[in-house]
Amino acid sequence: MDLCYTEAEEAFRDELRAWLNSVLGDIGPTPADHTDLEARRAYDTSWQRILYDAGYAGIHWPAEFGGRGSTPTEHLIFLEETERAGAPYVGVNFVGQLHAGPTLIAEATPIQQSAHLAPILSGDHVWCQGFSEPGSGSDLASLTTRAFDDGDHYVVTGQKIWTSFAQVADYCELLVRTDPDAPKHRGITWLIMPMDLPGIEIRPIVTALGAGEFAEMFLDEVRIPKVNRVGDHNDGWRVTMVTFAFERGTAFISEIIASQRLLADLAGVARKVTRGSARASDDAEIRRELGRLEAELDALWSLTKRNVSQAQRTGMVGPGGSVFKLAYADARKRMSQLAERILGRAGLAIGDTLDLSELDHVGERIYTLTLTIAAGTSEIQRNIVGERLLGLPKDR
Amino acid sequence: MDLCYTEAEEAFRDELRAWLNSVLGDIGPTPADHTDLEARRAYDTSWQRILYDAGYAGIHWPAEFGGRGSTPTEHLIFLEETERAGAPYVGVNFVGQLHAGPTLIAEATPIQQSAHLAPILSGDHVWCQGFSEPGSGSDLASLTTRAFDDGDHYVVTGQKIWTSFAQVADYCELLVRTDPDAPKHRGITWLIMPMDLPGIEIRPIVTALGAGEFAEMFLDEVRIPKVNRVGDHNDGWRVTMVTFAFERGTAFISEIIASQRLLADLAGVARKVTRGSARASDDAEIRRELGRLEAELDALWSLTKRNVSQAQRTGMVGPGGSVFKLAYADARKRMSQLAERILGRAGLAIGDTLDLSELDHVGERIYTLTLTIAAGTSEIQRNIVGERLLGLPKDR
Amino acid sequence: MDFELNEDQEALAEGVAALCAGRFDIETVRAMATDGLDRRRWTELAETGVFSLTRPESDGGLGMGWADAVVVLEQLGRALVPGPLVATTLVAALIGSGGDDGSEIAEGAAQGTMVVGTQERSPGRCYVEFLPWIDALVISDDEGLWCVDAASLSTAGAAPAAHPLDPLTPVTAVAELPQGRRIADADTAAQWRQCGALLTAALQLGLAAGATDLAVEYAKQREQFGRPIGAFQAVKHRCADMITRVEVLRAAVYAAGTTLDGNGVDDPAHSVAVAKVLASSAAAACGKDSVQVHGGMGYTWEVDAHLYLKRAWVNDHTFGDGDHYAEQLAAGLIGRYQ
Amino acid sequence: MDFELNEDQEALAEGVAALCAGRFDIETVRAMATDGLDRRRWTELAETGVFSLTRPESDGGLGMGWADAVVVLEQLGRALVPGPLVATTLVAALIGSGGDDGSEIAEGAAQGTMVVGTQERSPGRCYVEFLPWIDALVISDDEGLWCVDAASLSTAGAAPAAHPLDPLTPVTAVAELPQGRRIADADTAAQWRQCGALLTAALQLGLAAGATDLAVEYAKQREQFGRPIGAFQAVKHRCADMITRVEVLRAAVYAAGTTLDGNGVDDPAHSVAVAKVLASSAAAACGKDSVQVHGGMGYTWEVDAHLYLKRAWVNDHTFGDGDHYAEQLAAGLIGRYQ
Repeated sequence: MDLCYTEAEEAFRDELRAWLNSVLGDIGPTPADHTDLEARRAYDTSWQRILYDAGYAGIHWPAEFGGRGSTPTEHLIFLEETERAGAPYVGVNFVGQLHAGPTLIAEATPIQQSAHLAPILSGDHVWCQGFSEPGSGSDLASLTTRAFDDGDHYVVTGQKIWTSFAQVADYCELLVRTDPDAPKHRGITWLIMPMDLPGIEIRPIVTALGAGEFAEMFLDEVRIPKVNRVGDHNDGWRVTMVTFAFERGTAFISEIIASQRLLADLAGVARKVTRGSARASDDAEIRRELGRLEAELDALWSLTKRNVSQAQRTGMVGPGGSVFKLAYADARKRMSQLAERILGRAGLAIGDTLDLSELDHVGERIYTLTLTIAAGTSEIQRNIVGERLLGLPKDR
Repeated sequence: MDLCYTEAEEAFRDELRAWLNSVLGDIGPTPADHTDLEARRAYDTSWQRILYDAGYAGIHWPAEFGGRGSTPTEHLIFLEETERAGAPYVGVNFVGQLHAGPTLIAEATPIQQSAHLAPILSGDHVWCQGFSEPGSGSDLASLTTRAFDDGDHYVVTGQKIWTSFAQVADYCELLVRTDPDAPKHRGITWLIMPMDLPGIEIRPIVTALGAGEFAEMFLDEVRIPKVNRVGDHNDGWRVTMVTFAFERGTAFISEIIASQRLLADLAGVARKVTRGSARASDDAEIRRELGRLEAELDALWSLTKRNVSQAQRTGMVGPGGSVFKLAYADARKRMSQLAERILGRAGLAIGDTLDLSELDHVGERIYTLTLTIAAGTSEIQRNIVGERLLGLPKDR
Repeated sequence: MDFELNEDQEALAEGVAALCAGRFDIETVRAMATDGLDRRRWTELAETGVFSLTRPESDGGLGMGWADAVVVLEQLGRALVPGPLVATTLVAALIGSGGDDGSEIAEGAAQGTMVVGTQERSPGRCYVEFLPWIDALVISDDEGLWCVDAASLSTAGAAPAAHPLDPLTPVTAVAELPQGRRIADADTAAQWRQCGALLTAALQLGLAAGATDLAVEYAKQREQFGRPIGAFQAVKHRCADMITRVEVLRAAVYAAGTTLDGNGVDDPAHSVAVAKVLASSAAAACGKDSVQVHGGMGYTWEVDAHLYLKRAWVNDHTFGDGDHYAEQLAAGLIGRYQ
Repeated sequence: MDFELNEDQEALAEGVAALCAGRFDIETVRAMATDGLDRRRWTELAETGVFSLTRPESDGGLGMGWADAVVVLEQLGRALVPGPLVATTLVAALIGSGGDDGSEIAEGAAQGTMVVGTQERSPGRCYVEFLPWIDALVISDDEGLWCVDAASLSTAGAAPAAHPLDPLTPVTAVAELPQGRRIADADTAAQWRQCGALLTAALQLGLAAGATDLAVEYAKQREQFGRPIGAFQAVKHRCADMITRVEVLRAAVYAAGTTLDGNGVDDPAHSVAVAKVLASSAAAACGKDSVQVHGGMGYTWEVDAHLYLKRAWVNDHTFGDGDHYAEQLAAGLIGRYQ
């Protein structure tokens, strides 16, 4: 049990820090209009290109596929340092880097790999994800987007939802139903869909925070060549599950560091706000809640290191990811509740807290609603923890 | 919508207060040793006799059965005033007064009624309840205590649990399975079991609070005359449910008043305790939690009045009782948590808080564990509220 | 004692609910986020007596009680009707027609021709609600009530925030509130705050109930894993907790309403504090739970769950927040031992 | 970085778990509630090195780290082993054999011949834990550590409480703590408090884990409505929340252990505060949930759930409670802006 980093790990950190220090000055701020997805694509992919040129792209991808082949601990250091340095987020490159790319590495043919992996790493290709459907939220395997066999093509009709950055993506990792009569996990196929095919219509989704990167995708007889299939016909569910094996406990590292920054800022806000006759920072309830959240975030950072260490030893994380997500969502929601309390009537507008802070504590309050919903609701996470980690019987 | 009491109600209250004032001076304190059940029986039944002689016994029973036939509002006033005056609890008379008696009124034969109702009201007969079994906690209808038909007798074998005051009871309202092949609600029969029959063995249950009034009851070929059956053979489930119709929203009135007294006392304790460098009563977190609990108890008192008003209009309360119980259990548990916090290391023994209070805040902390378990767990209450009040589908 | 709604109150609730369903359907309400307050419909509200309900009969009002007003505000909250409902009701109720300074505004408020906002005075910059929608702003402080022309504030260079937390509650950052002209004394200002807290709690009750209804309906029809999600205990029990909060809050709000009408049993300040404490926690909690029950759809603009939640958040900080009233109740409790 | 247990630590954990299973089975443990501490088994604990683990090698100890101690205490907590485990470990670890005043006690503690309790000095009446079971009481205050003969306190007229909150933690109300003889300086006293908080957090981790295991096992075998209750989401999700608390707490406790050994990454005071804050909320919450999962059985003396909960309650108030450390963390956070 050792939280010290090895000399090699420290060297990696030093080198990375120095490099970040040298390049970040030249990176402009993120596009001011976050609804301008073209601008966001340009910004995010140019950062990806910079990473690529410096050898930091695909930090966790095997070297034979152009990645850096780093250990989970180095991956942790990379994410920690880039976040602390204020480097751009993975943004539009998220699906390519973290989902589609790893899946292609594990399951695609050499021809598919050589066509797609390098452009993902260099930021030339942007991917999106066509998994969720309006009717299949928590029950992903119940998806109904149909693909009919038409010789050397699949002809796909259906509707996808929550497809981030679909508007500016080049490819989509798409799940389709190829056998409606088979048990639901057995009739699904995984396809690479070029986004310029005819029959694809994209409509932005407006969320509780306003317009952003989410979209609905309507597919009307889209003809996808069969050479774009990854894995076997009807074997798409297994292919999808493979991606999860790539999880190294690193999924929330940027979020934890960002949360700690938010909490520290909130402590600063508490010093400026007067509640009743006292400063908020002199209020025992507010102080202790700040302290408890500090403790929880610190523990979650330790838990991340445990999950990463486990991945380093065994190659996988398992239901520890669900444990983390449950605790993280709870802490962040409580933090936004504390922010509401501290801000009081200064928290009545998104993006402006009457000069109390540069950070958007009000927008964060709305954003945290997604933490118990997106990427597996907390209800589903509790089922996973209960059934897979504790071995409790299924309820269905 | 009117919270004022009518003149008649105020007159009833005044008369009751005056009477309580005149009699309570002569009532000694409750028996010091709460494990001495004989002493508790003697104490509780003598109070019942005093009520009976003054015409306050069976406040909510119809006059034709010896009760006072009061309205739900008068019932509320009765419970409020007796609790505020510090009168004895219903204690050993609980089952007779509130469960068995009302069931006999609704379902028993005139002969059964004349044999049992008057002695219940006068405190001559004490009843206990033989419903729960070790294997059937939340799923009461799954009970397995068997009754075989033997001419003019039932022969009963099985085990009951949580039978309060079984050691000192004269009769037991007993549920037995008379048809194991019928659907579980259709093979149950309701019997009056005299507690002096051969074959009844009683073992005290020690709880997390130590020894008290709970017992297990082992029945080994107990011969119960068929004339003791209430309702039809195999119709005992319906008979049992009838009792619930007697609920007038008054179930927790004493508890609410007692809770308010505990909370007020706790506020007093907070003034005596120093935490860190400040008095607990100057600590914003403790103050606000006291305030929030004051609000919740006050609202629960209002909700009680709503439920009682509803019972007065419609004759029944419905799932409002479950709503109340959920909220009440939550408030009381949080109150015991607050007490723990305020007492700190003065809360390390049951029944003695280093002179900070006369009340037993530590014992209460343990007692509150039962509030989400006894008389229908909170899980079951949420099912009831979800299904009966909101109309959500059953999950089984 | 009969703590159920009486026949008149039931009719009142049904009437307001019907009005909302017909004239404040959700499409109409949502349109106001971009188009501003629909003055015509506001006047219709006034014509049915919503704002003159608690105005004394001697001033041309209906002279009804706070218990009745609470029933009305609950329905308006449930329907997400936007605008300064509480302030407009208050000015009509508390400022007489005796020709004093605020009488014209009060008269207009009752009739729906004046829309009136309010703000508690505090030093420095603050957000004022509904500024582009209102004619007059009533500022309350310890010395009394003060009235300011809304137009004068709007033209003082203050622009509404681009992204108000609740899209249906525009807010404008004002550098410093002007003194305004005095329209009522300190006693009336105290009454203003107390009745304001009560009516806000009633709105919160309606929001909590509306968010709960929305979630329950969704839980009945949305299917996952082959059955309605409301069959899963995780969802069912969340809904049960929601309605539990609503019912407890309703008891508190109704009790406070009758208490303000003088039931002779309870202390108005205490009852209002109880109601506002519970409203603060219940409305936002139900809003959040409603979002959660809806899953991904709950985070869309299209589903109303976020509107309930955001309105609840705004109202929590109107007429004193839950912490403020919890502190007040604690002071009473601890004071008994001082 | 490798934050999993190493092989030695795994062996240590298994060894202690096996010892507990064999010599501190629950019947044996429960018997101590009436019969008092079983001194023979306490000595067996000592013989396996539990109390000399962190004692310097130069003093005849094993010279291992706090990270190792944490692993041991977790197992002892999980097995509900009673007695002043933390104080006895601390005295052996922190008081050298150099012939100073406390050295005999420390030596005896390491070998299991002395059982040592502790108490933070505070004015007035206080409860002292384990007084009938111990030989010496170490009092900590800002000036140092002070030692008192336990017998002298027991004979001062103080009788153990008839009903201690935790039946396995006897408590005695002592009118006023004597000064005692000084056995260590202020720095050591500060270390005493810090390491004591850490080891208590480790015990709490074990209690939380034990309460969770008990609940999960029951949820698998207890059937209601025709299936194991663990199949119902209400129960399953409660168990999931329990293990979530345990895993987060474990990360914090292990991190604090390595930090006290000097990992060069984190600040010991901060890490210990984090662990104790989480321990305070997690252990009692898991205890309560374990009672609830067991239903009526959970409220019986016979089922162990209440023992986990009561011990957790006691430990929450040992070496500083959660509020104390939350306040300390907040001071650090707010201080950055001062």
